[in-house]
Amino acid sequence: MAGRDDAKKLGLSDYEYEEIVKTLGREPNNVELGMYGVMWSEHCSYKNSRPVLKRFPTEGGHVLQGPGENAGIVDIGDNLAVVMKIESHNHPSAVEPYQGATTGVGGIIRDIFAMGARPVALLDSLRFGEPDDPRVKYLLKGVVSGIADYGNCMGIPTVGGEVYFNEAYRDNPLVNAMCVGIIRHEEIVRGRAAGVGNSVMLVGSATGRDGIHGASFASEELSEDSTSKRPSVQVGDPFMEKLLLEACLELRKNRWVVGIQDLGAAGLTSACSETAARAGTGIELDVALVPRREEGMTPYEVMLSESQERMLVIVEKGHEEDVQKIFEKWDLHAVKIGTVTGDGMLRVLESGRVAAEVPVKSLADGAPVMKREGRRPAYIDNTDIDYSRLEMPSNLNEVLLRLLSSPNIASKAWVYQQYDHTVRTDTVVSPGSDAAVLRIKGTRKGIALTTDCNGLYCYLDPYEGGKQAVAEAARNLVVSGARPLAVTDCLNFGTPEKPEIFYQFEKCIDGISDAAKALGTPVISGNVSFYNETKERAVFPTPVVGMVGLLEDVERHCTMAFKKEGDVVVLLGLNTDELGASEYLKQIFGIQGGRPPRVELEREKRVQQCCLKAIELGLLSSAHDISEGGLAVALAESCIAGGLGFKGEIHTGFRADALLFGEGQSRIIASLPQKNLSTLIELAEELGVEITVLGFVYPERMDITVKNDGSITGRLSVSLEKMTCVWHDSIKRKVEE
Amino acid sequence: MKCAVIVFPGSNCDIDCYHVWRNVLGQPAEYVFHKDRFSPDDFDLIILPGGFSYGDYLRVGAIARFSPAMASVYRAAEKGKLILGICNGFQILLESGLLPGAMMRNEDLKFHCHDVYLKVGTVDTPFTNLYRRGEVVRMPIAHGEGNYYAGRETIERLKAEGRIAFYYCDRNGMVTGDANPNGSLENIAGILNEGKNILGMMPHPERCAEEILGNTGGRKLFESILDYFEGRVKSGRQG
Amino acid sequence: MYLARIHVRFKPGVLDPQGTAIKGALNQLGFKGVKDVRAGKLIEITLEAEDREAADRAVREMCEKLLANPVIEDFTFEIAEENL
Amino acid sequence: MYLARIHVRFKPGVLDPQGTAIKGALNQLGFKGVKDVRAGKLIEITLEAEDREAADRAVREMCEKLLANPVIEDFTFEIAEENL
Ligand SMILES: Nc1ncnc2c1ncn2[C@@H]1O[C@H](COP(=O)(O)OP(=O)(O)O)[C@@H](O)[C@H]1O
Ligand SMILES: [Mg+2]
Repeated sequence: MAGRDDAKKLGLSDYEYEEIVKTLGREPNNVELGMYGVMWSEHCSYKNSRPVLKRFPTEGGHVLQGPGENAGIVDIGDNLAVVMKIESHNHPSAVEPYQGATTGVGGIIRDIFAMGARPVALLDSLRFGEPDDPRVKYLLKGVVSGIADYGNCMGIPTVGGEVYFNEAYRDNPLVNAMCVGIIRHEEIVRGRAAGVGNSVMLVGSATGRDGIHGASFASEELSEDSTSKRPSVQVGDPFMEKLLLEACLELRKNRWVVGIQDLGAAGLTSACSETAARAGTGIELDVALVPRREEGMTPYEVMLSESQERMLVIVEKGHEEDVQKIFEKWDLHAVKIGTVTGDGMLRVLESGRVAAEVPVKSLADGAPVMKREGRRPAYIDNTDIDYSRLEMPSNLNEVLLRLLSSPNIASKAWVYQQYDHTVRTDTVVSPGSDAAVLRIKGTRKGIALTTDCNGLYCYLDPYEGGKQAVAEAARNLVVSGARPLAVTDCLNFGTPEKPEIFYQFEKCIDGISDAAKALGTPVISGNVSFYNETKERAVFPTPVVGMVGLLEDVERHCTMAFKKEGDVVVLLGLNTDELGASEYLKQIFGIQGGRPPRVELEREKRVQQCCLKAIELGLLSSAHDISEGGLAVALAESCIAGGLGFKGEIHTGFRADALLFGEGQSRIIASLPQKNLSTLIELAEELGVEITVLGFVYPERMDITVKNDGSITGRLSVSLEKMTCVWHDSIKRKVEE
Repeated sequence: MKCAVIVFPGSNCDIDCYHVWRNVLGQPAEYVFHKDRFSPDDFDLIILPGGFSYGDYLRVGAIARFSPAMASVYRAAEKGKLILGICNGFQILLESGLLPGAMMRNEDLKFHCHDVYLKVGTVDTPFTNLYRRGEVVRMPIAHGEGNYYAGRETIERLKAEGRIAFYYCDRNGMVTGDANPNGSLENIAGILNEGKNILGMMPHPERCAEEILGNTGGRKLFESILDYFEGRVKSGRQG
Repeated sequence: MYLARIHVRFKPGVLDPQGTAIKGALNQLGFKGVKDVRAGKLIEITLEAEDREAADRAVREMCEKLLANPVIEDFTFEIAEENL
Repeated sequence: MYLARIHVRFKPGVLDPQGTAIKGALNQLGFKGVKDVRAGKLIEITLEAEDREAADRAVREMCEKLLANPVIEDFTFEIAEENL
């Protein structure tokens, strides 16, 4: 038997231990307690977050599968659907960046093909400390090559993502990976162990001792001795996963397949209890039947192992050999390890002797929910800045170049060129524009994909930050020509037991929810990662929003690159006097403060509608949303991407630096042939969207004059070559020197 | 013109090659699983696609060459059938000895995925006959090990016999060190066997054969193959 | 001058996909007697050092700091003196 | 049972980018005495064989056929008898 002290070592509280005893009507044994330990960890049970997650809008006309399965599914017409999910692998990556990242990618891919979908794209959302720190360089290089090696080998293009650098992530890098699949409606498979008497089979890799307690590890703060937790680190084998993928996709075509579930955190324990819980059944399995990589493994170890590249397959009785035949073709083994039962128990045998016997419901859904209270942190009310005391820089050209070389704005090519983003020959818009666009062969359709979140905004105002993440993601899709459809989210926060952290968490979720409702993009899947905290310091609240959008006609996509000299450049939306939380304040004045820019959802929606309509009508040559670095940086990015320049004059009532570098939301810059201008203006007026002509596409230089009431208040004049040069190599220089 | 795309465990450009031949060129194509054999007369073109056969463990392409399907490829090669190895397929051709030399890790040890410019080294082949000599073509690369190596003698022979199909170059066609993405000797991006019926190349022509992908630089390669074949059929020289 | 020969291996129990793939290939090639294959790294370093002990210390430190990943790998090494 | 320890190295004259990178990193870490680094492979095979000579023959064949690429690599190996 195992007692209270053992429970504590597994991260279970006294109260939770009592609950277990009550449920079982006896004291748990060591195996059972271990199973509870992982299943009731925050990572698996969402015990701290579940009540808050209920606030998300999760339904809408297009949703075929909301949260609760391995991944969410949204309909895109033509009997096709998109399957998507994002997941964190922060803790393992902090300890071993390469393997941490590979296994993170491996895990999210399995979630997608467990649903029966062929994965067609990966995205990665990354946060690190400042890149001049040697440890940060080590983490960044390891993480990027880990993602590359796994995704590239799988033949799934990594088409987008983000990289942000901030001191706040120094000890706790964030590594979030998103995978997207395409499926025909009738091919959808769910993770259910239905049908008493059906067979439970384990397929893929043999089971070893790796990663035991990985889930509990992900539910703790990192500490000095996290490095001694090293056995929790698993090694990924993308080759094995590629075979597993192909075999599972062959498998799904058969009617006798009842359910497929990947083995991730908490391994067999989680896969068995979740599939049985979803179907309202039980499972009896014998660990002696589980193929091992190591000798002498105990039932405890087999049930908790997090060995990668394994799946659980539930098939109708009598079809076990059919499964084996398919897996043999790919040189994989498929072994029947148990049976679906009707008694609602997860019964673990070892060569016939009962080693554990626990109700699946209590394992999968029974973790006592923690009602946490949030408390507004004091710092939030102390972020105001007296802008009048900030002196206007005398040389705005230098400011612009400084911003373009800031690692948060500079080209991320050093990262995404290590990822194969063209395999599968569907990538219509590669990384480097606002969103990636993929075609869907055999149709006229395309999908657009992006991930977004500004952690500093969320830190300074969690509600606005949450809203902004959704608004920006949607805007990135819209400027690419896609109608936003649905959200998957990865909520990265500190320790939820701290009321200030919990406040951030709740407010971010409220912000995401409100924006998702307003923009009509329900949340269909997601992941929570707490305890991103070290030595009393938490990461910025970072609720990463992954979003998918649909293009009915993929030929009508758009990119941010200026296309043609002489095109008119316009602004859709309103310039605002908002310098707070900007990259400008950080880079030039060393200030991370102020109020982050506010999103007015109604305006956001109108601006997006207008832009999307204009692209669909074929009016625009380019479109680009304004984000970090503001208007000037957005214009520079369109110049650099197109190898062209810009010349224009902008009138404003406020400071030139706020106009040029403020990060006011709901703004898009577009270029278009002169002849389309009047149509665009009519469209904008019809939709109630402000439109301003900024200037024209020119060769070779960017010249911007800012005027207030006729007098010049600011001037920018930089050559394309200079801008391109500082922007292009900045990250490479910082990381490789 | 019937094409076989060989599927090794870990191949991942198999569907892309199949797609181009079948849907873009409109010609018959079939997958051949690595465990299967075929007769040299079954196909007119054999594509060894890119990917990570056997996980690229040990050495890229090293394990794939022992598969049963490769035994059939050797026989087809002897009979003069056209064989095209792209990326991992090129690496397999080197390991199997159908082409000379070896592939090493990229000089900077990083995977490279981006467009490169290629200078067409010879147009006197079934694979390049529609290009102009010296023509500059843009194509994507995506590899971690494309650093071609061979002994001096081999290189000299390749040059003398016009067997270097593509060189990495800059946008103006200059074959420079800066234009070399991986450290490949002499900027070599693709080579032919003596009979010029086998081409191995690192860049991916199948990824740039359609308008919607923003680049059709690779399409001519497939059209050259078809053109060559149809010319031979017409003149009755087939087989 | 010293020549250090360093072996870096996965720790016991850590998955070695490369070794598994090589074993599969060898078996397929007809080498039936092959029971197990482990793939590791061989790193050979020529270095100058005061004496053998200093060389030993330096190489150990290199292994710990850079050459082996202590999370999943072990290392061993031997040092020979070279006359150049 | 025999244990074969195989070393695969680049041939002299073949550039070794990985070795060069390791050398650069070591120098940067302050190991000034490092003159040269060569990176190679260590492959350890446990095999059954009639006798030592048979094991030797088998391993040599494995190296020639699969484990080393003669265009760029050399191999050496040693074999120990294992009692299990
Ligand atoms: N980690 C990454 N992986 C892949 N692509 C990335 C990554 N980071 C940035 N990118 C790409 O670089 C481009 C610019 O990124 P970002 O500055 O975050 O854009 P935005 O501000 O429009 O969201 C995008 O196309 C993005 O997909
Ligand atoms: Mg953008």
